[in-house]
Amino acid sequence: MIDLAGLSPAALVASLMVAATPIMLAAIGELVVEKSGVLNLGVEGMMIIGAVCGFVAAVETGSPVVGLCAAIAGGMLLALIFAVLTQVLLSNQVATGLALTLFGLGLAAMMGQSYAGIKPPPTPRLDVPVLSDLPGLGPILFSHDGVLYLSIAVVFGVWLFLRQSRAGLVLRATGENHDAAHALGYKVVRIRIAAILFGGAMAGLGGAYLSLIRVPQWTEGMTAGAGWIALAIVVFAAWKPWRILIGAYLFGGVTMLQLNLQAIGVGIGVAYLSMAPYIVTILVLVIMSADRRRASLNAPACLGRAFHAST
Amino acid sequence: MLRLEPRPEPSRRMLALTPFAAVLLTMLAGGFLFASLGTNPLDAIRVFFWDPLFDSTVASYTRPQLLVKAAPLIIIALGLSFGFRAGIWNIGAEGQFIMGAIVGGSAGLAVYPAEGVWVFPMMVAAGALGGLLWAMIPAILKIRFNANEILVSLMLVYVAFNILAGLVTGRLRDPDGFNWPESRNFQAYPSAHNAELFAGTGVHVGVIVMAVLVLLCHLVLRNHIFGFHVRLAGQSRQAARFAGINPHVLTALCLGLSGAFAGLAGLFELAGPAGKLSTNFPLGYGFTAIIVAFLGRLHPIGILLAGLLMALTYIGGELAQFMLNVPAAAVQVFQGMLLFFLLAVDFLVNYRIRVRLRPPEDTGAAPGTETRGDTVNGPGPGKSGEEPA
Amino acid sequence: IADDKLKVGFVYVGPVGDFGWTYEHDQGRLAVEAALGDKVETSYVESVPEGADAERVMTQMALSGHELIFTTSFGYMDPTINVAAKFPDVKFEHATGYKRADNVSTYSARFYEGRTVIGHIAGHMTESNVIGYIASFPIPEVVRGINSAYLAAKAVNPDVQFKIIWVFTWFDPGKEADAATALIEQGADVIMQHTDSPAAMTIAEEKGVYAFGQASDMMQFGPTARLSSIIDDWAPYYVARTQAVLDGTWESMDTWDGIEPGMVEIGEFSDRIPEDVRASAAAIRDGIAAGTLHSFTGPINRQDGTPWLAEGEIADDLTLLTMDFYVEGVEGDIPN
Amino acid sequence: MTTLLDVRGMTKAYPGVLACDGIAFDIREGEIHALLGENGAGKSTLVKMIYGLVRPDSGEMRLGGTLFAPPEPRAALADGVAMVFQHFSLFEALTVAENIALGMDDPPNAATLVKRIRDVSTSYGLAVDPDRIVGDLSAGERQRVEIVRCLLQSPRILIMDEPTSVLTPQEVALLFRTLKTLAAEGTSILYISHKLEEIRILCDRATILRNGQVVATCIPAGETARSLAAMMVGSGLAVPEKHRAKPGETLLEISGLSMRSMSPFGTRLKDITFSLRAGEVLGIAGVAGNGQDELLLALSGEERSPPGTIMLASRDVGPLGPSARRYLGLLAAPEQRLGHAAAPDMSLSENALITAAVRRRLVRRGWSGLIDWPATDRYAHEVITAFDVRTPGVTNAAKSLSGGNLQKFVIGREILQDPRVLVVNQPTWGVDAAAAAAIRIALIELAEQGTGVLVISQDLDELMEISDSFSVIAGGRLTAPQPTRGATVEDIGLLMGSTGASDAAA
Ligand SMILES: Nc1ncnc2c1ncn2[C@@H]1O[C@H](COP(=O)(O)OP(=O)(O)OP(=O)(O)O)[C@@H](O)[C@H]1O
Ligand SMILES: Nc1ncnc2c1ncn2[C@@H]1O[C@H](COP(=O)(O)OP(=O)(O)OP(=O)(O)O)[C@@H](O)[C@H]1O
Ligand SMILES: [Mg+2]
Ligand SMILES: [Mg+2]
Repeated sequence: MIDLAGLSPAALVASLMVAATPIMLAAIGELVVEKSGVLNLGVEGMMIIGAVCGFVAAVETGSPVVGLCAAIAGGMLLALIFAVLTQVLLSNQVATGLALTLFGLGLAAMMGQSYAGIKPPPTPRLDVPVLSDLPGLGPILFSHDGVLYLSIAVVFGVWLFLRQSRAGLVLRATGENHDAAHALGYKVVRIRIAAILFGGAMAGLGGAYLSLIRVPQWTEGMTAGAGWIALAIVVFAAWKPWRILIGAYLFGGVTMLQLNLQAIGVGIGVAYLSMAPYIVTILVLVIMSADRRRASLNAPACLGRAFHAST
Repeated sequence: MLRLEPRPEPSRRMLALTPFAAVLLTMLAGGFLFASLGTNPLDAIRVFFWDPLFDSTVASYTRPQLLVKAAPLIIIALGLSFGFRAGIWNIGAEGQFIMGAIVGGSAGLAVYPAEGVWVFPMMVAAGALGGLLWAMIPAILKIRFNANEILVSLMLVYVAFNILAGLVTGRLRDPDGFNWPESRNFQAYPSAHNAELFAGTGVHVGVIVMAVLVLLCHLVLRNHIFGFHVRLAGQSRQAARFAGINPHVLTALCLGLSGAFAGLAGLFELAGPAGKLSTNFPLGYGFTAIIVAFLGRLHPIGILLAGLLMALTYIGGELAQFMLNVPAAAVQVFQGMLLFFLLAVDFLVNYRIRVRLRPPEDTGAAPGTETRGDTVNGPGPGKSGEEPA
Repeated sequence: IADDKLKVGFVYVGPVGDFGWTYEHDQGRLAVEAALGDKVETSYVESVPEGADAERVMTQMALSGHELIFTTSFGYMDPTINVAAKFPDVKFEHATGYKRADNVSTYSARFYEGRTVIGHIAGHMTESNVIGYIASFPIPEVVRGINSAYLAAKAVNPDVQFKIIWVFTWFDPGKEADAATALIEQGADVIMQHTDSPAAMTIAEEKGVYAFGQASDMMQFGPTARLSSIIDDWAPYYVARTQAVLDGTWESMDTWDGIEPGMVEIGEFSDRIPEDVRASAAAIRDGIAAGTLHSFTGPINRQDGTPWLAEGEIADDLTLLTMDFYVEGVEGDIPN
Repeated sequence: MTTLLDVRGMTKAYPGVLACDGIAFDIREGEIHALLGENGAGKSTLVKMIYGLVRPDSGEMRLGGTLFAPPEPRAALADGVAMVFQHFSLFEALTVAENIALGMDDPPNAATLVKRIRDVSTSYGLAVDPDRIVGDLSAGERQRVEIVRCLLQSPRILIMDEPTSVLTPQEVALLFRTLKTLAAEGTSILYISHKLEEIRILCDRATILRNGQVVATCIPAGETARSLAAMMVGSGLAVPEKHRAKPGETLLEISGLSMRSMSPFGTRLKDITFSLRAGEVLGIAGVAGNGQDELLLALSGEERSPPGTIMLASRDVGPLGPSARRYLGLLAAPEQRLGHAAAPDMSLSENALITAAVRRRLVRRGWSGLIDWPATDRYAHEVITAFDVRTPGVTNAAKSLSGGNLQKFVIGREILQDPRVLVVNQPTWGVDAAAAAAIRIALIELAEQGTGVLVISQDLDELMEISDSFSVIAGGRLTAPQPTRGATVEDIGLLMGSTGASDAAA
């Protein structure tokens, strides 16, 4: 009755990687932000701004690379608003993040008004003659676009940065105890602003991946909640870069599997299949958090707390 | 050079002045925005802030509609404010709102077409219960497994939405509705209908309940031991434990309360203004209410005012769209600006700006000294301790 | 405010930039402005949620002097009826609903007629015999579309199989793209959709399979993938109804038009369709327009094998309007 | 000896207080210089200015003859000024090596750093393991980390703000040896402490502050603790009179109490057994982090304990929570004033409500649960008056009080509830001499009225002064109580060292 043989793991993996890349980029950015002790709930807003900036710039210049750069700049600009409000004017981070999302969605819609229905210049894909056609590994490893490989490199880079570099150590220390970091002479506010900007850049890039590569078009509201998923994945990953990769691919995988199962005709209720990714996220989270010690050790202790140096 | 200096006490004057300053700044910045779109800025400002309240043709209708639009936001925000003060982060009020509507609505449909004065109260109770139970999921997972409630409650919004989608295409589908994925319309079921109380205003029981809840929450926060415990827990988990507060019970109470309030709002909205369940029922009230809660500085009266201000921008935004041909996106940008300005000027309540001639260095407190504008637990409001009379 | 222009209001469920449903309605609005010039003044509110907000927007429009209001989503049905009751002098036009009043007309399009035409093309063009179908919500209109497309495809290709993914959204480009990808992975080489964004078309173009434009032509999103399209064209209807108000001849009525008056338009056939198929598809289109063909002509059984339409019998509108079953041969269940 | 640091006219005003008012003093090369003063005298503010954390309003400093005005701690560090903070500035989730690297301007690579940490820690006898997570360390170990962090910078001046309040006598002795070695090598040390005996032993000179001004400079070795205290306070000091009342019936009986800690870095309590009689003051000595906090939590009810392990007047209170225990008369005052015993941003009234709600009936009984604010204000006022808490009024926030005053409020809040048993942890930690004396007197008086008082403290002089008997807690185990009379500080110190303090100090 059900033909599970119709599922091709290789194709599934290749497509889930594409589906997961926007969330993965946004999530790795947010991870750095949260590691510095800041909670930015405005990921969705920064993503959609990235999507529209990337699209507009790519269309205007005809170059997808310029588009991606513009997306990064757009995401950073929006993040800068958040940074000024929360780090300089000490506004509440949760509320500011939500407002950022609202603002970003509106601004993106305005910017993109005359760009609906246009096709962006195509982003070239890696197509290694022999390797790309390898059964199984070919489509997974060798036939994607550059940004997808970049996203994996960013995860690796962030891991290396946080673990090995001094700047990464300082960033973690800031998220851990901002008062102590300040007492040791580190510029807490500047470090956090830099982290927030990086988060904005990655969210913007993730958004542009959506509008330029995954669904090459601009339509209002096209991020459709991806930013929220990215936030969830940061917690899911217990603030560890590698787990961001696993979490994003898992989420993308469950989504793609759900759609594939429907196409095969597996008779589970569609509504239940559609909620599967969210329930799986909750379950994994529960299993991970049950070990109180490990989970609590990893969350940045100053997450979401305002810092003001009194003199 | 400018420098922020903490005030010994939150400034009452700024508490009152900052919202006006924010609105003024928004008018200025919004003016530029609308001018760039080719709309007369003065017209735009008038349509946003003046016409919904005073325009001769629409205001008699839009004034009460402000209350109707604000009621669910305020009810949800009131519930959330307890948890937020205690450092319990329910981000999933939207899901609880949906589940309140589902459970309350199902209760009504289960007895359809029975008529009786008991039907609506029963639905209200079921709605609150639905929201409460949905909020107990993150509560129990947090208590039992230490699972982060921000994430769980957020994920449950999507689950609730899918349940709603499943139900309106299935069990709750209106048998007389040509197979459209919608429930029966409660407006056509007199005993279950949350009808308007004053003809032509749209004001329904939910608005009255909202007003009562504002006062009740105010009283509880100020004079009731529960409100005190909530504030204490927000300041310091350890001190709360020392005071004899069981953190698990507090988590359950705060999440349960916010869930029940959200469920209540969902039911009032369903049985009244919305009329029926469909996949279009959720409008993001649960998320907007979070902003309302913070704009209101987690204080019941503040939340009331913030909710009304939000409603004003929605209604003004609609007027601006068809009176001035402003696109919806511009309205959203304008709303976002208002929120930013409100958040931006808020620091003046707790800090004063000092002008210094000598360039100040970024120096400051030792690790032991308190950092102002800071809560002990989690992402938090800077002013959880404040309690304006 | 007091001028003699007729104020016509439009309430939209999505953004005009969605390039689908709302976009086409707004094209209709612009056509009214173009056709009737300074006799009318149009305005619109976009992204209005169905329910209480819609009711408020309509009331505000009525209060501010609009005399004709188009409410362009099924979910506006009850709000429209409620507001119409309060403003007997204002005329309302509600799209896709079934409740009318003295000052409320309803109108809808027989999109399923268009799906018969593109189903016919799809049946011919598929080589894998697998056609992917991205469905939004299990409402009668979508089920009807699946059935009519399937019947037409089956008629020309007995081996054809439909794979259907329900995405439970009208508009989520990412999800629609994922669904298209999954369908292609499952062997579909022709994609049909009943969702509003051009995402599936873009994916089809990229993966080298065929697709059809939905609501608007979508040519620019899939210059090679696009075979044809079903285009909503509300312009003639909107112009006519506005004219009727100007003339004082407006009456409440129910309109369910298809290909014939042009409410459903079949986009230009692509060159990639063989000559003979183009001809047969055109014949079907013209037959439907002429009334000599009907998408649902017996014998047709329901999915479970029970007879629905006898030989030569034509489906009645009520069954079509409430359709909640697949016809024989479609696999899977309608979710509920 | 030549002058290394010369401070002239340092002034710093905070809203409402002149924390430092034209302070002038100097530190010589290789000198251990004490800074003395009551709580709030301005000691911390002064040293923060030297370290570049706080900007002076006016005044100038010269370091080795050249003008010295560090705009930030990095600049001070670069000029050879290092500081160990009153409250640790460590990152709990990071390793010792990472913490140390963070405190260095230009840390070497990981391997070299570990080696240098090992070198410094062996040459000064400061055992630290570079790979351990700081959160796992005891207070004494944490302090060693801070000191090693400073030493790796080869500072010319080392500032220590109340370093010994968390150490055992052995650790103090070790620290003193280290400091003396450093001084002999030419490093100057600026040393802040409220423990006057220590200062007499350790320091070459002392500068005494009162209300932000220098009131005296002296050679501590030539003074008595009393005379030093008198200089600080500006008048004589009351000395607690130990009572000799006969203990009454047994009030609190702990038997076989074993519990695991709820905090990941805590100590497990093992088979704690003792009893406390009416009118008795029982002291529990021990190095920080050996189960004191856990014991207090177990007694206060914040952690429930197994049935039958805690009996209050023959009634099993193990399964009861804090409020129920308070109702029965078992009261507690934890060590951490801000954030545990008191909520920083809440008013003193609200803080009074935290523990007094039950016994003083500040919440209306029955279902209403409404707070009787007038009665609460009255109670807070009563505490302020009875314990001479210096504050403008009951609406002031707890954090606006100085450490000593807040401590008096916290202890007073419990004492005025007329407890049957009172448990206090570190009642005079970081509190100046006058306030500490007041608190000790109040505890003794309480016992004289028939209350059983359990004092957990690391300050052995304090225990000798007020307790009738004492036991030692180490590694979560408690020794059998023995009479204080006849015992010496050295005896207790040896006991602390022998019974397992070794595993904390490893
Ligand atoms: N950041 C600050 N803002 C406002 N006032 C402050 C600040 N830091 C210290 N003060 C005030 O300055 C005065 C001196 O404080 P300081 O910390 O120097 O005292 P201290 O001698 O170190 O006291 P303790 O013995 O309690 O450590 C006190 O009255 C204190 O309230
Ligand atoms: N930002 C601040 N604003 C107002 N007063 C402050 C501030 N920071 C510190 N103080 C006050 O300065 C005084 C001394 O501060 P310090 O950092 O030396 O801690 P402390 O209270 O002395 O701690 P402990 O009593 O534990 O030694 C205290 O009275 C404290 O309340
Ligand atoms: Mg101090
Ligand atoms: Mg002190």
